[in-house]
Amino acid sequence: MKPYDSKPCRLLSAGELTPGIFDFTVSCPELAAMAVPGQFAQILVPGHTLRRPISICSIDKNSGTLRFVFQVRGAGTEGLSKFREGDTIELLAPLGKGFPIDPDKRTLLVGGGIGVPPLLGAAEALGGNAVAVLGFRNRELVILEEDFKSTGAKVLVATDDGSYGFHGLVTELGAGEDFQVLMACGPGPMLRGVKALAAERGAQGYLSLEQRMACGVGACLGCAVGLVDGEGREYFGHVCKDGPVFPMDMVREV
Amino acid sequence: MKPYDSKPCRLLSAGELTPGIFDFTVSCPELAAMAVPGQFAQILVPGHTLRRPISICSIDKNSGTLRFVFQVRGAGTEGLSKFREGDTIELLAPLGKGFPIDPDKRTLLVGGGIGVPPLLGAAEALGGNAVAVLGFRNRELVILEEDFKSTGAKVLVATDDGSYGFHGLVTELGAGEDFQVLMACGPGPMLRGVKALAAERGAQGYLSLEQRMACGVGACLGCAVGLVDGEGREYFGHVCKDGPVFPMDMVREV
Amino acid sequence: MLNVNIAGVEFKNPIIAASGTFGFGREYAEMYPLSELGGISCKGTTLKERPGNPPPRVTETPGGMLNAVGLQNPGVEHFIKEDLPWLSRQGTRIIANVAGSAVSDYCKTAELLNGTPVDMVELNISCPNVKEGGVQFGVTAKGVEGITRAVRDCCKKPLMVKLSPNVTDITEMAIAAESGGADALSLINTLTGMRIDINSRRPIIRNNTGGLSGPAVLPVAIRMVWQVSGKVKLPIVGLGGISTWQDAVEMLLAGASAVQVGTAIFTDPYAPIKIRDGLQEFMEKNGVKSVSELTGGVKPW
Amino acid sequence: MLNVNIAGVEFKNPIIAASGTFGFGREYAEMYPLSELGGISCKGTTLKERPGNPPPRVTETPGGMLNAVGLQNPGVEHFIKEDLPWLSRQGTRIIANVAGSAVSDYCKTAELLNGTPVDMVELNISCPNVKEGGVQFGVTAKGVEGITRAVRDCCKKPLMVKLSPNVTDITEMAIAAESGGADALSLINTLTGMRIDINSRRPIIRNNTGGLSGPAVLPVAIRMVWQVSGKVKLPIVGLGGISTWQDAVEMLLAGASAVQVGTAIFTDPYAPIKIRDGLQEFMEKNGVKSVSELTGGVKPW
Ligand SMILES: Cc1cc2nc3c(=O)[nH]c(=O)nc-3n(C[C@H](O)[C@H](O)[C@H](O)COP(=O)(O)OP(=O)(O)OC[C@H]3O[C@@H](n4cnc5c(N)ncnc54)[C@H](O)[C@@H]3O)c2cc1C
Ligand SMILES: Cc1cc2nc3c(=O)[nH]c(=O)nc-3n(C[C@H](O)[C@H](O)[C@H](O)COP(=O)(O)OP(=O)(O)OC[C@H]3O[C@@H](n4cnc5c(N)ncnc54)[C@H](O)[C@@H]3O)c2cc1C
Ligand SMILES: Cc1cc2nc3c(=O)[nH]c(=O)nc-3n(C[C@H](O)[C@H](O)[C@H](O)COP(=O)(O)O)c2cc1C
Ligand SMILES: Cc1cc2nc3c(=O)[nH]c(=O)nc-3n(C[C@H](O)[C@H](O)[C@H](O)COP(=O)(O)O)c2cc1C
Ligand code: FES
Ligand code: FES
Repeated sequence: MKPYDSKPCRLLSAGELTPGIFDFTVSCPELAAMAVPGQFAQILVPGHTLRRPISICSIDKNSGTLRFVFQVRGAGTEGLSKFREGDTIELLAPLGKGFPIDPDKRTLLVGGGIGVPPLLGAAEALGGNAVAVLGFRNRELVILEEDFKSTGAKVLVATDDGSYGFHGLVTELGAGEDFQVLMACGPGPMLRGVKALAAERGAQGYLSLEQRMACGVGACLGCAVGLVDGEGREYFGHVCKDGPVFPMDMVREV
Repeated sequence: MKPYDSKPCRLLSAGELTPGIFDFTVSCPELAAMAVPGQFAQILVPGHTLRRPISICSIDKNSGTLRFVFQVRGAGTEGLSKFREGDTIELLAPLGKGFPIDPDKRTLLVGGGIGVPPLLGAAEALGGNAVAVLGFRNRELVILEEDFKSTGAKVLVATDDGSYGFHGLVTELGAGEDFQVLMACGPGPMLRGVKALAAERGAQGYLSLEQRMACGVGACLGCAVGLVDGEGREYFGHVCKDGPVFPMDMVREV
Repeated sequence: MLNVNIAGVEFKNPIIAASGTFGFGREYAEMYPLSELGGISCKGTTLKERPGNPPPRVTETPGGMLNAVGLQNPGVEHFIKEDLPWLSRQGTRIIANVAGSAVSDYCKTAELLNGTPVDMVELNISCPNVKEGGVQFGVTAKGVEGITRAVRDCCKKPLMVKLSPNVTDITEMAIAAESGGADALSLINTLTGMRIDINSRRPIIRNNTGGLSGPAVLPVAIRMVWQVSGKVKLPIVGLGGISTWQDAVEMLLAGASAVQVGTAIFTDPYAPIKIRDGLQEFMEKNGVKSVSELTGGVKPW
Repeated sequence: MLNVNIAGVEFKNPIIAASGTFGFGREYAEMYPLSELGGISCKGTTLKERPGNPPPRVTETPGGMLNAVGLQNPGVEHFIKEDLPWLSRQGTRIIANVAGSAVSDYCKTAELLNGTPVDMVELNISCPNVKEGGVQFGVTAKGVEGITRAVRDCCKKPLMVKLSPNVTDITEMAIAAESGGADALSLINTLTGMRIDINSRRPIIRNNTGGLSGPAVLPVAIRMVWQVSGKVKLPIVGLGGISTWQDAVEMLLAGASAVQVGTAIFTDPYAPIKIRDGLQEFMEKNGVKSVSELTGGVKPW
């Protein structure tokens, strides 16, 4: 079986979670069958030369669907948001290395803003043995809280302005929890914070990174990321193939 | 009042007359108010740098609508055909010089293939004092026959293969009619034929021409056409501004 | 706050219609007053009338278009008599775009413009669509310097030299124009391109090749303006593929003092106005008090 | 009927993956057998390993993209040991794309390839994204001829020289490569371009400038191939912006004997296969018996 493929897929539902954040469910049984949490898809946006990388938010192998939650940031995601239920959407998926799920280990999932969706699939796969700490700028931007809850995970929400949940940083909130593994996705400063937190606790840490991409499969060497190997040698790895999820010790800077 | 303008307009209905030939009715009261038969619109196709020129097929000033009938020829018209009822479509219209309508003069309208639609507006304006001779490749491609009939015009149809109506050329069919003015739109060989016919009868002849366009308003000098002025001096005029309808004696070659 | 000064000429805003895409302004003046624009660069004008190339002269390309109009124009005297009186009442800056086949033509044309209300002369030494459209002067440093100096000597108006992108090193041409006495530079003109009709096997453009313009060329234009702005002191008018206000901001940051908008007008006749409004809003939001604060503001890595 | 012969190398079809867009084939081989392609031009390879440029290395532009990967590659010996054995079993022609900073690097790299299953060497003297990526050899006739001759002397494989479009006169470079002993030419490499993030005021590409590729450049590529094909006898592999089979037919008509497909693969990984199939269907419908009947078939006005 091909480990990934490019296929036209039917968009089963298209909604808007909060203004500018869209929620798509796509029918693609072959691709869903191969997918693991933390992987991503390269989605074709008509009229655009480069596809846009969007993380797989949730995988339903039974119904053969993948869910994507994305935010409009520029012309590409804007074009993507124009798709409607029933439209055909071209996906190259599943791509990259996802989260190494071990349901026996208590796992802290730390997400910030649009970094929250990729963690939902991990929460599902962890089957309850997870604490999800989700941070947003304010109450209006909170997404997926109920979805995380229904995975059985413990869910804590923080907002920057205190308008909902804990007033402060996800790292502060996460510091109060017990965990053996930490998985995080979000903006750079948050990742630096969780890296420190995991190091402090001696927990294994995994960070999901982003970079501008062209091919999405490892052929163009476009999505470079500074890594360090076991011997401390620095080199450029590639987010699309070596990641997007990296053991935090490999990452030179976030 | 502006003689033409670019406006987003609502597409009231979008149908397919025969495979590959589309029929759009667009709501644009200000533009319809200014339009005369034989003029055209520059229609924006998303993702394309150049607009596509499409003739106004029919004008309804009361309901404030314009009708367009176009054939898919390449990527631009293909894109246009994807619009659906209710969509917004950007029109720059009405452009160019239309047919000089004189309802007191018996007028022969000669159309070939996708050259037929622009004549419908002329038939309407001539209020019955017209003979419309419409040529198509075969029966399947016949369009707008009923529309022409309901203008009160006499309608004759020819097909190249004889599968419908007269078996032969529109010029042969037109030669059997009485007329003082001739107006034609269609492929080059047909236009040469009607030019000869009109000359033979001493009738005033008007030809609607096509050329690749950029601006559509006369600014870029892109849509050159070889013309001859009163003194026999040859020069390049412009289809979008000096035409698309030209007195046949001005046209150097068709 | 939008006003800019280029070589002593005050433009009320930095959005100028590009030569050849706006005629002499009459057609678009039917839609909005030309006074909305900072200026207009008129259709390329030669000493004598030119018939232009046979059609087809234009075709679309991915993200852009080709043109080979071939400098069809009624000649400079007609321009001065028939277009300029009207144009000079429209409340916008008038740039005369001058082309020719010999240095003496350029000079004579420029001389005829000396006593007119034209605000600036743009030397078109980069038209790729006529055998003798001036591009022969535009692709060597010696050629650029020579013609710039010659026209400088006979031209009393501020002189802007329009550079061709079809060169190995655009900065050489820019430096040459500066040495020749140019007051400003505009870049880029079109990149030479070609399309072929695969059924007829004929080049789509009757001239075989044409000039590529439109969004497709934006990155090349930004790069060239950036390179040139690092090498000359002259003010630069940047153009090539600008179709949104964001593109215009990019061009200013790359080093331009004003921008021209061409092909985008065909996609949307109101593009220059929308670009102006978008730029103004961007400046207000970001506390940018004058366009010159943007000029050259890029922070290279 | 799709087979073509270029400088003695038989390709089963004229569709070749372009260097740098297809790695060493492994990633796309997960989706379709590489034997579907006429050949693949491997990622630019240098004598020693290169780390490449820091990110961001790619960004989209209207109708295209910029890249400044900076020739990240594991070095030619790694290529020969780790990639070539696998590649040579895939049933497709292998073109090694060779870059370097000094003539001697190019020569040593080519020499190391002499005894290998590589079918052809593509001399990359046109990479605009590293200070010493060879482009210094690619923009003067003397440079092109010199490096071609030097590598010709030490290279036992058919030698294809890949030309840069960032020059005033591409035909000069083509003639120089021919004089230097090239067996074939490939063109075009990328046009240098730039984009700027208007919020951070930083160039989007960390290298400041990058190479423009994709549909946007197609007209420039077609024009250059057409110009070059009129001036040299060498077979030409045409590339730059080909994304549909129609584009490929155009490129062949312009004078190419085969085509390379690059950026289009990012838009659609199956693009090379769709282009091949479309070409075949077009040939069948039009009674074209061999690709060489299309090569140079344009009828200029
Ligand atoms: C592996 C991966 C997974 C991702 N998953 C998601 C997701 O699940 N949901 C979601 O909303 N977004 C996700 N992104 C980010 C998303 O790809 C970008 O927001 C999108 O490509 C921007 O495209 P645009 O044309 O809308 O914006 P542009 O106009 O291209 O850029 C707008 C802004 O987005 C940033 N940006 C552009 N391209 C990328 C990119 N490839 N990665 C990160 N930032 C970028 C730019 O720096 C810029 O500030 C992911 C990115 C990667 C690499
Ligand atoms: C004043 C005017 C009025 C027109 N009215 C109609 C109309 O009412 N209905 C209709 O179906 N078509 C009409 N056309 C033709 C229509 O504009 C073209 O078919 C269309 O622009 C082709 O665009 P494309 O992208 O689909 O095809 P392309 O891929 O661009 O070209 C496909 C074919 O169409 C021809 N073509 C391209 N552009 C033009 C053009 N501007 N004019 C003529 N042929 C062209 C080409 O030679 C080519 O063979 C009119 C053209 C003009 C100039
Ligand atoms: C149809 C057309 C005609 C042009 N004529 C001229 C001209 O006469 N003189 C000139 O200097 N540039 C001419 N140009 C070039 C433009 O002024 C401009 O340099 C180029 O199109 C790039 O800008 P754009 O991408 O915004 O159009 C012409 C361009 C087009 C598209
Ligand atoms: C990401 C990327 C990397 C490239 N790397 C190389 C390279 O290593 N060697 C080379 O000769 N060309 C390289 N190129 C240029 C392409 O081979 C090709 O010449 C160019 O992209 C134009 O073709 P296209 O528009 O089909 O992509 C690269 C292009 C891209 C987009
Ligand atoms: S995007 Fe091409 S290697 Fe990652
Ligand atoms: S299309 Fe511009 S002048 Fe006619």
